[in-house]
This record gives sequence, C-alpha cells and structure tokens, in this order.
Amino acid sequence: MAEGKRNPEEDGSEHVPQWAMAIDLDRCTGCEACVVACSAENNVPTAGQEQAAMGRAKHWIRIDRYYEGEFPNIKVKYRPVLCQHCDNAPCEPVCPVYATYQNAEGLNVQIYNRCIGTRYCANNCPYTVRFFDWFAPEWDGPLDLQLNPDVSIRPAGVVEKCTFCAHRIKRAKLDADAEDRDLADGDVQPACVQSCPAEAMVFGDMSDSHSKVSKKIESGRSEQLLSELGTKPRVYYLRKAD
Amino acid sequence: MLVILLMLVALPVAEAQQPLGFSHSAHIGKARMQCTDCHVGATSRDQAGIPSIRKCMLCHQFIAKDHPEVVRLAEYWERKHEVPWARVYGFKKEAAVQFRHAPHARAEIACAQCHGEVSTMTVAVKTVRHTMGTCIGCHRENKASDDCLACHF
Amino acid sequence: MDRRSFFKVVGTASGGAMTGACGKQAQEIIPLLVPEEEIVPGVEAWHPSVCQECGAGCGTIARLMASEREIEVEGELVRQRIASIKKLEGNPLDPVSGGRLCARGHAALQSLYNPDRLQGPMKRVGSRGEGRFEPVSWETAIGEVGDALAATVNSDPSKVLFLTQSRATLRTANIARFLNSLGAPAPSGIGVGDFAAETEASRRAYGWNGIPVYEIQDSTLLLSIGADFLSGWVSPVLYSRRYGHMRQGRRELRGRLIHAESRFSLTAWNADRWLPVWPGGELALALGIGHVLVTEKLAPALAEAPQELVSAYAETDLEAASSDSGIPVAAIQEVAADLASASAPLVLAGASMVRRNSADAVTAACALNLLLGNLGKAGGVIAPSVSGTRLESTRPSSAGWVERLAQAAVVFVDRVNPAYSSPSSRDALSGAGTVISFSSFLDDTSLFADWILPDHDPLEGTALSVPDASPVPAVTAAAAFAAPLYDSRPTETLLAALAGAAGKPFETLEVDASLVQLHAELDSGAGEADADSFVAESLRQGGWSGERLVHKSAQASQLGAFRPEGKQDPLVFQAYASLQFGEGSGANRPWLQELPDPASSAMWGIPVELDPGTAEKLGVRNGDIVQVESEYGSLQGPVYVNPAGIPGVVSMALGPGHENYGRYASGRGANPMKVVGDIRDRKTGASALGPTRVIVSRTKGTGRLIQFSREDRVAAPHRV
Amino acid sequence: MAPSGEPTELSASSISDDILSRMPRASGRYMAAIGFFGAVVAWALFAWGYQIQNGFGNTGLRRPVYWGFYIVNFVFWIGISHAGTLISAILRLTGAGWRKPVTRAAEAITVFCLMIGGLFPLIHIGRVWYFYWMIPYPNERLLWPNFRSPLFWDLTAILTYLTGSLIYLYLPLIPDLAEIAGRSSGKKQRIYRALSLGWTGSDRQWQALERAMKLMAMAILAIAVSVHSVVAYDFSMSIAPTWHSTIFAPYFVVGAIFSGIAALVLVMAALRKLMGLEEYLREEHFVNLGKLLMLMSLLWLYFTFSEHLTTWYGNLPYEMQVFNLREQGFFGIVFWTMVACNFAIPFVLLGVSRLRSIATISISGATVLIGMWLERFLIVVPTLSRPALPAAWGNYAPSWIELSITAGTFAAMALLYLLFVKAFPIIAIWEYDETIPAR
Repeated sequence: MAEGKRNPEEDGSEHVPQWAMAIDLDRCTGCEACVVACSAENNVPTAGQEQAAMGRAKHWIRIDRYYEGEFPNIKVKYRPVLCQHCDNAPCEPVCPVYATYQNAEGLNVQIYNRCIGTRYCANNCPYTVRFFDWFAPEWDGPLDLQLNPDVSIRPAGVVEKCTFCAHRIKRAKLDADAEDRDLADGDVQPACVQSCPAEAMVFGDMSDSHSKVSKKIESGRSEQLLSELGTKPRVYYLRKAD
Repeated sequence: MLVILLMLVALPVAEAQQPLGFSHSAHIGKARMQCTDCHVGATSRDQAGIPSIRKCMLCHQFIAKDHPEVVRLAEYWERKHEVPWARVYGFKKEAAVQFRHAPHARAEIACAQCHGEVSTMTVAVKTVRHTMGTCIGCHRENKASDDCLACHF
Repeated sequence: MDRRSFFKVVGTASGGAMTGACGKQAQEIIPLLVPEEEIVPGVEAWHPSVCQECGAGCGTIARLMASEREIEVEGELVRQRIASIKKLEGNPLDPVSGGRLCARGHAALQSLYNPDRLQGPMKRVGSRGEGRFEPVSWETAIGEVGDALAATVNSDPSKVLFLTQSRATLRTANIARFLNSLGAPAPSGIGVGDFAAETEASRRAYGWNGIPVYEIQDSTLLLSIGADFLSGWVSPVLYSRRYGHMRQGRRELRGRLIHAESRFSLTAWNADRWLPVWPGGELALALGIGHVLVTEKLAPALAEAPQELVSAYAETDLEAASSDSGIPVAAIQEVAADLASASAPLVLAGASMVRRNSADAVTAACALNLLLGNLGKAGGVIAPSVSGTRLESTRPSSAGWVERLAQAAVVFVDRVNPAYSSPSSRDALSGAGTVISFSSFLDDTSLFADWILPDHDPLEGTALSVPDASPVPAVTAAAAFAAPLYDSRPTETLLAALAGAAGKPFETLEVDASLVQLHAELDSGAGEADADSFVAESLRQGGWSGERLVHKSAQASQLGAFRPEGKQDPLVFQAYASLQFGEGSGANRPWLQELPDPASSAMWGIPVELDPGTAEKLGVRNGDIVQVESEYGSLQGPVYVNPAGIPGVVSMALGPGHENYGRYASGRGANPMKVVGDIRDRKTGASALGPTRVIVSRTKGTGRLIQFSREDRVAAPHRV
Repeated sequence: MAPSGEPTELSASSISDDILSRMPRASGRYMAAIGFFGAVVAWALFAWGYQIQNGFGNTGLRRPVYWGFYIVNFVFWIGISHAGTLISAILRLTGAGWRKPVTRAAEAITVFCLMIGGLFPLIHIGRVWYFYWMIPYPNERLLWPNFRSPLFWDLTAILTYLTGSLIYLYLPLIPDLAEIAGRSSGKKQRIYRALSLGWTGSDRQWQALERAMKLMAMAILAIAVSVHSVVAYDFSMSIAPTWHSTIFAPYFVVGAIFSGIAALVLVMAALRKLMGLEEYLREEHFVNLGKLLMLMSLLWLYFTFSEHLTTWYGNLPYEMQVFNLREQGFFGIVFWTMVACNFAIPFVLLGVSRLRSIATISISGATVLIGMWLERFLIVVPTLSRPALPAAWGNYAPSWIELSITAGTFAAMALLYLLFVKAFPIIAIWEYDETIPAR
C-alpha cells in the first residue's frame, strides 16, 4: 500500500506538495555546473558577445560572488541565486495582466504567453532574477537540435525566469499518475539540483516533514536571502559552518 | 455589419490540404479499426503521433492495392518517402501550450470531444475550435486544474 | 532521473546502436531506415555515454528525443526526422559522476551540434596556415594518405608522429595498435591536463602506476597543494562530490580545507585557509611542511617513513622554503601542526598549473602522506584502479614530441591542438611532412594540416575509458546511439583503413571485444555472468565498476633528489586551465563563452588578472587594455583587477586567442601560451603554464571586458 | 478695479475681432514649422516602428535597468499635463481674475500632454500588440487584468483624466466656437456650428455652462491629484530602494504642478511672441505665474529635502546604495544640475524683484522643465541601477531609438499646439465678454 496511490477520500483531500529548495553553502563550490545545466534544460538562449556587453545575458541561476578583506586575508562569499519562488513575491501584485502569480504548489509562475512585457515584475524583484527577452531567440543551426521540447521557447518581449523546472514537476506527476502512485521524495529534481557535483542542492516538498528538503530547512543552518524584505522565499540557504 | 462579423467568427478555419485522400470513415467505420491503432500514443504518450508509411503498407501491401489513393501511397513507399501529412490540430508556438494526450485519455475524455466525429469523415477536418476557451471550459467542467501552469510552461 | 526510471528507460530503449541515416540516405520527412521505436515524438530515451571533455571519464546519460532538421539532398531541401540529444546528465550508476555533471560536461552537446563542425574530409589547397581546403571523398583521402604513410613507413617508420591526448582509453589503445603495426614509435600525449607530474610523483612517492585517488570525503583536515581539485584537476565531479561529503556529509564532523595554490582558484574560494604560494614555490612549501613535521617530530608515521625522505625534509632550510614559497614560516609551522593534530589529515598533491619543477613538487607533497601514514587507510590516499591497467599502460607520454615534430614525415593530430597549446610548435608544424588532422573543427592546428579527416563527435561514436580517478575499479563504456550528423568517420575505423592502405593492416579493438577481455581479466569480479551478458549489461549501464578498492600501501618508493628553485622576481605570468574552457577546447561552446568566469565574471573573453597593487601602479582599472610581454612573446588583453591576486603574479585562463576555431572562438582575445612560452617540467617534459617573467604596460585602449556581475565588493553594512 | 488684466479699452466685439484675427494663417512660416515638427514626429514614429519590428533590444534598456527614458518621459509628460487643468481649475474656483487669458492655453497643454504621455506605456511594453489585455473585457478565457497592479490604476486614472480634460477643454470652447461659426460661412461654418453643439447664448445655456464648468473644475482637481498620485504609486508601491516612499504621491503632485506651471509660462511666452498677444498676455500674468512657480519651487525643495534627508538619516544599506550613486559621479552632476534648475536659478530670477521680467520668468520656466525631467530621470534610473544584490548592479544609456522618440514627443507637443491655435482661439473670448458690464 505504501507504493500505491493515496486515496483522496480517505485522508480528506488531495495532498498538494509545497515545493522548496535548500542550497547548502557549505557544500556549494561555485563551479557553475548548475548554470549550464539550466541553460541546457530550459532553452535559455545565449545572448552573444554584443548583447552580453549590453547587459542582456540571461542566466536563470547565477553565482553571486563578493570578495571580502584584502590579500592575503581575503575571502570570497558566493551563492547560487535563482528565482526564490517567494511566498510573498513582490513581482506578483504589480503585473497588470496576471502573467505571474503563485500557484497552489508554491511555485512562482511566469506565463509567457500572457506577459505583455511591462518589466514591472523584473524591477520589483529584489533578487534581479527576472530576464526580459529583448529579441526573439535564435540558435545557429544545428544547435537548435538540442532544444528541449518540454519547455516553451519564449518569444520576444516577455519576461522569463527560473520555473523550478515546472516541466519536470509535471512530468514526474504524470509518470506517478500513470503508475498509479504518489510522488515520492526525490522524484522531482530540477536540472540544477540534478547536476550539482557537490550535491549542495536539494529539492522537494516542504510540507512533507520527512522529505530531504524539510530536514535541510530544519537543520538550524538555514536562512533566506534578503529575508528582511519579508518576501518569504522558498529557497533556503544553509550557512557555511565555519 | 453584424452579419459580416458573425461570418468572420463562424468562418471555418482553412482546411489542411492533405497529400493523399485518406478516409477516416473507411478505416474506422468500414474496417473497424480503432483510433489508437494508428495514433498509438493517443492514450499513453504525450503525443498521439502520425503513423509512419510503414504502418500503412503493412496492410496496403495486400489490401485495396488498386484504390487510386493507395496507388499514390505506394508511390511514396517506392521512393522511400514518408507521406508529408499536413497537421490538422495543433497549437501555435507563441501559445506556449504543452499539451499531453495521455492524462486526457486517462481522464476518459473521448477522442471525439476534441477532434469531432472523425469516424464519419474522410480526410480529417478541423471541427472543434481549440481555443483556450475550449480547453478551460472543459477543465472547469471536469474539475481539472485551471492553473495556468497546467498547460503553459 | 532516479535509478528506477533510469533502468526502465535504458532497459527498453538501449542496446542497439542506431545505424545509417547519415546525410546521403536522408528522405523527405523521415528516413525509413531509422527504427520507428527509436524516435517516437515526445518520448524520451536515455542512453549511457562517456564524457570525453576531460580525462575524468565521467559516465553520462544522454536524453534522446525526436527532432527535425532540414538538409539538402541532391540539391533539394528536405526535412529529416532524427533522434537528437537534448541533454546530458551524469549517469547515476557511474562511480565517478554519481549522476552529476560539470559545466563542461553539459556543454559537450555544443560540440556535437556546433554550427562550425566540418562535414566531411578535406584536402588543403592553399598554403599551410592559410585555411583553404576543398572537400574530397573518403576514398581519395584514404588512398592518398595511405600512400604517403606507406612511403614513410617503408623508409623510416620512426618519422611517424601521432599526437593525441594523454588518456587511458580504448582509443589510445587502438592508436598504439595502429602505430605498432606500422612499426612507428608510441603516440605522444600532449597538451595541458595530462597530469604527467602527478603520475610521475605517484610512481616516485608510492611506487604506483597512475594518479593516486584521494579519499577526501573521510578526511578531517585536507591540505591540497597545487591541485585545484574543485574546478578541473583530474576528476572535478568526483572530488566535488567527495568535498561535499567532507564538509556536510558526516554527522557532527566537518572536514577543514587548507589550500595552497598560486591563484585564488575555486578550491581556494572554498578553503578555510588559503596559502598563496608563489608560482613555482609549491615544492618549497611541501618541503617546508615536511621539515617541520620531521624536525619537530610531529609526523605520526615518522618511524615508517623512508629514511631518504626524512633526511630530504630534514635538510630543507625552513627560512629558504618560506622565502621561495612566499609563505611565512609561522604559517608553515601552523599548517604542519594542524596536520599533526588532525585525526584524519590528508595531503592532496597536484599541479593544476604545471611548473618547471612540478614532478618534484608533487612528489614532495605526496610524500607528506608517508609521514602522516595515510596510505591505504580511510581518509587517506589509495592506489588507482587496478583493473584497466592494460589501458592504463597505453596512456601516451608527453616527452620529446616537439623535437620529433620538426623531423616528422607524417604527423597525425587527434583531439589535441598543439598550435594553440604550444604556439612555438607552429614552425615545426608548417615544416613537417604530411599533417593529418582528425579534428571536427577547423582549429588552429588543422590550419596547418594537409588533410582534415573529421572524426565523429565523441557523442556519436563508441567509447571506452578508464577514469583518471575512481573510487572503485571502473571502466566507462558507451555504444554509439546517435546517428552521425555528417560525413565523418570514427578515427579508429579510419586508422584501420589507413593502415590497410599502407599495407600494414591491424585489427581495431572494438568496445565489445574490449569488454570481453575485461571480463576475462576479472576472474571473480564479474560474478557469474558469461561474457555476452557481461558486455550487454556493461553497455546498458554505461560501463563496469568493481568492488571497493583494496587499500594498498606504498611499494618501493624512489623519491630521487628534490631541486628547490629560487623565487623568480615579479612580475611573473601564469596561465591556467579554467573551469569553463579547460585547456582551451571549450572555447567554441557558446554556453561556456557566456558562462561568467568564476573570478572575474567575464563573458565572451578572458581578462588578464592583476593584483590590486600592480594595477594601481600601472594606473589601470577593469577593462583597460594592458600589454603583457615576456621573452617568448606578448599579448594584449583587458584587465581584471582580482582582489585576491597575489602581488606580482599575473594570471590568465586558457581559452582565448584561438586563431581559428569556429565562430564563437576565432579571434577572441589573445593566447596566454604565447607569453608563457615553451617551458616544460624538467622531469616529465610536460608543458608548463608558467611562471614566466613579464613586463606589463598600459595601453590606451579600454572597454573590452564584458562582465555579468561587475560588482565584486560589497559595502560593509550590506548582507549578501 | 483690480488688475484683472483684460484690455479694458477694447469693446467685446473688438476683442473677438482682435483675438480671432490673430489666429495664424497657413503662411509659409507656419507651414514650415508644421513640416519641421511633423518630420520629427514621423521620425519618432519610425523609431517606434523599428523597435516593434526589430526587437526591443534596439533600445538601450538592459538588466537591471528595465525602465528608462520611456518611463521618465511618461512621468514628465503626465506631470506637465497638470499645468493645465489643475491650474485653470484652481484659478477658476478661486475666482482669480487674471486667469482669463491663461486658462485655455493651460487646458490645451493638459490634453496634449496626456495624449503624448499616455503613449509611453504603449511604447514601453514589450508586446504592444497585446496592450488591450490590460483592459477589463469579458472573454471566453475568463481572464481579467490584475486590479492590484498600479499599472492598471494608471490606465484607469489616465483615461479618466484624459476624458475629463477633454470635456474641460471643450466646455469653455463652446461659446467661442459659436462665435467663430457666426463669423464664417460655408463648410467652415457648418463644422464650427456642429462643434458648438447648438449654442445660442441663451441664459439657460450660460447657466448650464457655468454649472458644468464649476462641477468639472472640482472633479478635475480631484482627478488630477489622483492621476499623479497613481503615477507615483507605480514607484512607491514597489519595494525597490528609495522608490518605496510614503511621500512620493504628494511629492509627485507638487512636482507635476511645478513643471506644469513652468510649461505654461513657456507656452504663453511663445504664444505672446509668435501670435502677437502682447496685449493679452501681459507682464502681470507672467509675474503672477512666476510667483506661483516660486512657491512650487520652494515646495519642491521642501519635498526633495525631506525625501533625501530621511533616506540619508535612515541609512538603510539598500537605500544608501542608490543615494550614494545619485549624489556622486555622473548622477551627482545630474543631481546638482537638477537642484540648480529647479531651485537656485528660479529662486534668484523670481525672488529678486529687480530681475523679474517676462524673459527671466520664461527662463525659469525652461530651467524648471529641464530640472523636472532630470528629477524623473534621477528617480527612475539610479534606483534600478542599484538593486538590492550588488552582483546585479548595472547601468543604462539610451539608444537612438529612445532619443528619437523623446525628441519626437516634444515635436508632437509643438505640432499639436500649432494645429490647435490655428483651429481654435487660444484665449477664451467669452470670458472677456462676460466681464464687460454692459452685457
């Protein structure tokens, strides 16, 4: 029975997972594997030299790094920054057409085809993780053979950002449905989490207290980025333990 | 004025021009085939799929070889070409719709609900408008998700 | 992708290699020869593969789905449905990658689908270096190259020079067989990242064959000297996984990391303490630490250590070691004391940046583990994989290839780019006899080739390799699963054809046969399986891995004498293999070009890294163009003032400065090897990356530094 | 009689004659001006088309400065629009007699500025062809705009304001239109007759007009204040550093009136010179407006001071990043230029009575317009350049597209005004009539 699907009538209601991510900064090495994995998974176009110089490069996940101190007592502080999928997201209320909102599973959703490109959300995101599509994306053939059919290619004039690999969540749910079972912890792994060589990232359902991500969040080292702004991010960072 | 407006709304979408006069009614009605015999993915995969010419030729090597359309089919087969079927239903790229067949089949949505009574058609004709209104109406009726993310990602 | 679903898809979709369907058989819409089940639209299939971006040999899995491409067949544009690779991921069954993958590994896809790939064999029509080629047929190419080869082999087979990577793979084994049948000398492994110093040190210090494997996940204090093991050294994915475990994988136990390197590398980022060693001072530092451990009797295994070693450490002058390495005496003493007091100390030794004395430096550092009694114990250092030794023995060495190049009558160039990595070899290349390149790209070296006979992309061919470092004996193997995009040929097959044409036929060792051999070698390791099912199972899982390594202690060590080296005066220049471009081959992948450089956040170009003091003296800021000049050559590039730069040390990553390497890399920046010059490790002959004395001057130019994040400092009250 | 400003020596009918005779003819000079401004506007339209066709990336906008010149211009033009209606309404409601030659010029400014300013949200968005998604209309998808978004409030407020302003401009035009109709013939007469909505000048009509004007004046005041408050909310509702300020709404309203008066002064000076309205637009009008301008300058200074003082004293790191950027380097120069333009220059020119003249008041108007544009620039760009996480900091420079469109809007303003003064009397004739006791 443990393998089988929960009966919604027995436990009252369908369980709605609450997706969250924990990033252990003590494990993270800053190797940027996640950055490339994300671009590959999500059809994030490269801007090219000219546009990159204009500040139009897109990285749904990036490594922010800051040097502290002076040589030789110098340290570098760094962390991967992606859409924090805030429970209290500043980007959401400002969109005039509801192109961005938080869904029942706690994902901060960006609906590309609804977006009219006011870029208000991008301004209001304190993490600056939203990217505008300045041009229609192009790939020099045959690089386009790599494009992931599970992820829509964003047209010019809309805002895009990390989705927590919503298409993978969808896929995992459909697979589970097809096999008539519940989603198990670890069934859903966003591309960044999956690639992370130091295994610094964990993704899962934070409403399930037994999930790996819940345990990380409750490890005592967890904190949220810019928590003082009250955005209530779904991405938890575990402090370096030094 | 109103008449023109109504005509514009009611104007059927231009029919896809098919390279061969394939008759759905002959296959489903007369030959008693199932939709999934050819569109094998319709109930189990993301995409229903258009059968390869190999599948056509499995039968038509033997059956109705003299039918003019089958003769034309055999010409493609001789040249080792697939039949360049034209798409009848589909979403525009900018709609960013990620449609999956399998969950709809699991929810026991009949093929005809979205594709019309294809069994009575010859060449498939678009009879159901696939607009967001169509989708969301059905979703709400069946208490399926009306989260935008259910389809757009 | 978890294990269960991995088995599920691999079980249904793998096994058969896809054949046919190259350009010529393309049909309108769908080529009939592709089995229908392989490319059902919207259905994914995962196939095991081997990453060949570096020698780590990570097992990967490739996600195959249907795609369409337009190609021209007999002047007609047709659509062709093909199975294309959508994504690469680590193979969860692989002991090296463990289902993880680094940035370069992901970007291997952009080599496969690179728009600048060569689509068929070509013959040079212009002069060497001019880059004018015309397409030829494979038959012509094989015939003519075979004739040239036959002439040389019949007169003086020693004039055949084969340049390839220094890796333990089935490919190098086949190259060895090819050369063997010709009676020609063994292939030369060239380029950065062949880890010759590590291999040599392993032999000298431990008596082992191959690069040692460090059990850092179980150590409590890790001292790494010279090895940037988190971003490119030997097996970055494996060591990153182990690093993560060392930090947070154990209950109540967090390992510490002290890192000594002449650059604030990614490993230095992560270190609790960074020892900024003067370039070339790694040997002095290792000897200094050894000196303290020995003279202050701190070393726990002093008694067991070889006398030769103990006296070498004892004779070291600590003051001199300190001044040569640039590390204060007090710091050396502290580190030694830390090592002595830690419950599981480990010294990880390497030469991410090869120096003139790297073999000595790595040996002296490796030998610290002898003092600590670290061999063959948990959290210590273990011998490399015992299986696959047959392949391991084919690892090409790097000695003497430059000298031979000038005299060579036939030169084969396989997956290396000497014109880039050793710019001084250009003259020899243009003077050499027949030069045959197997490159998929018109790169710096192919420009000098008479024939370019493009190989399959690594993702299109078969592969079998022994990982440079693996926790357990392992080989990674892959059958071909993606139809080749172009009219390329696998080099192994081509070599057999060429040898045949030259009248010296040999039989290529295939992956299957090689696995059968492995099965035969493993008397118990393979279990009950027969050879056929062993091969099938290995190909389905992406390779074979055995039980945990038997911990092995040192065999007879032959340390030899260490030759410390005085500190060169500033400014000195060093090149390094970067996280994104490796030894430079990653430069034609747009993802990697747009990947912010970890230190400088630079995209689409690599800056010259200066320390703040030097920058201030020169009056330059980020983006200003400087000229860097050594006795070997000069370059101009934009400055990045690295807040953690060692005063007087100028650093620059490899990757920029390809004269010809496709649209994304050509003519972008300057090649740091031009300034480094042709300097080598004295013991191994491996290309060194510095230090080279330079003069840096300011030019009038500015503004060529493109950064993703320009801000690298934060105001004090700010929390980030 | 108080210095109410009307040329008392002229009779009503001669005032009508005089004003109407000053409406420009289609002379060569007039047509050249129309052609010039028309060309600039056409160029700007081309630039906009280019941006739509070839991608938004042709602008200078970039991450993280997602809003740039377009939003600056939007706020600037919506600000100026307050010239108008607001000033004329205040003056009308307070019964300031000197308003009479000023009101229509002011009301026209409002309408044109709103038309121009209202275009900027369209120019600014990435997919202008879906602009209508912001409008609540029933649809089969059951999708609605987001009523919580300040941009939606903007749309509502601006459309309301534009409608109100048009009515407010139109109502007092009615008697004048009838007057023109009475003096012309043929097609022209028919047009003006139709436009005058059957105005006969009966007492009932006068009373109705008076009542409507009073009502509209009160309504427009409220709307005007709300419009610029909503524009301020675009910023202050966000959590971007220094935007999230409680005084932004009044600050913006004050700034809007300030720039509105400045624009009015400039427009009046131009009309006076070009149309020879020296007898109507006399020095006292300018002096009165100058005094208002001075008052607003002080108010502006007070708000600016309060805003900056609290930011600086509060010393919140995210805000200080923006503050420091704004007071130093390039933005520092812009900042002090703004202070000079908005305060120092006008204060000297207007405050020292010896210096006060039509010329100096006009100069003050010009500097205030420049200063207020810079103020909006300093509000929009530095904040966006310094988001909370320093790794995302960036900068911004406009491309030829933004510059062209910006230039085009100024040309559009001139063009619309030129066309307006050709078609309608720029001074409300009947307001003079009304004051003639004989009537």
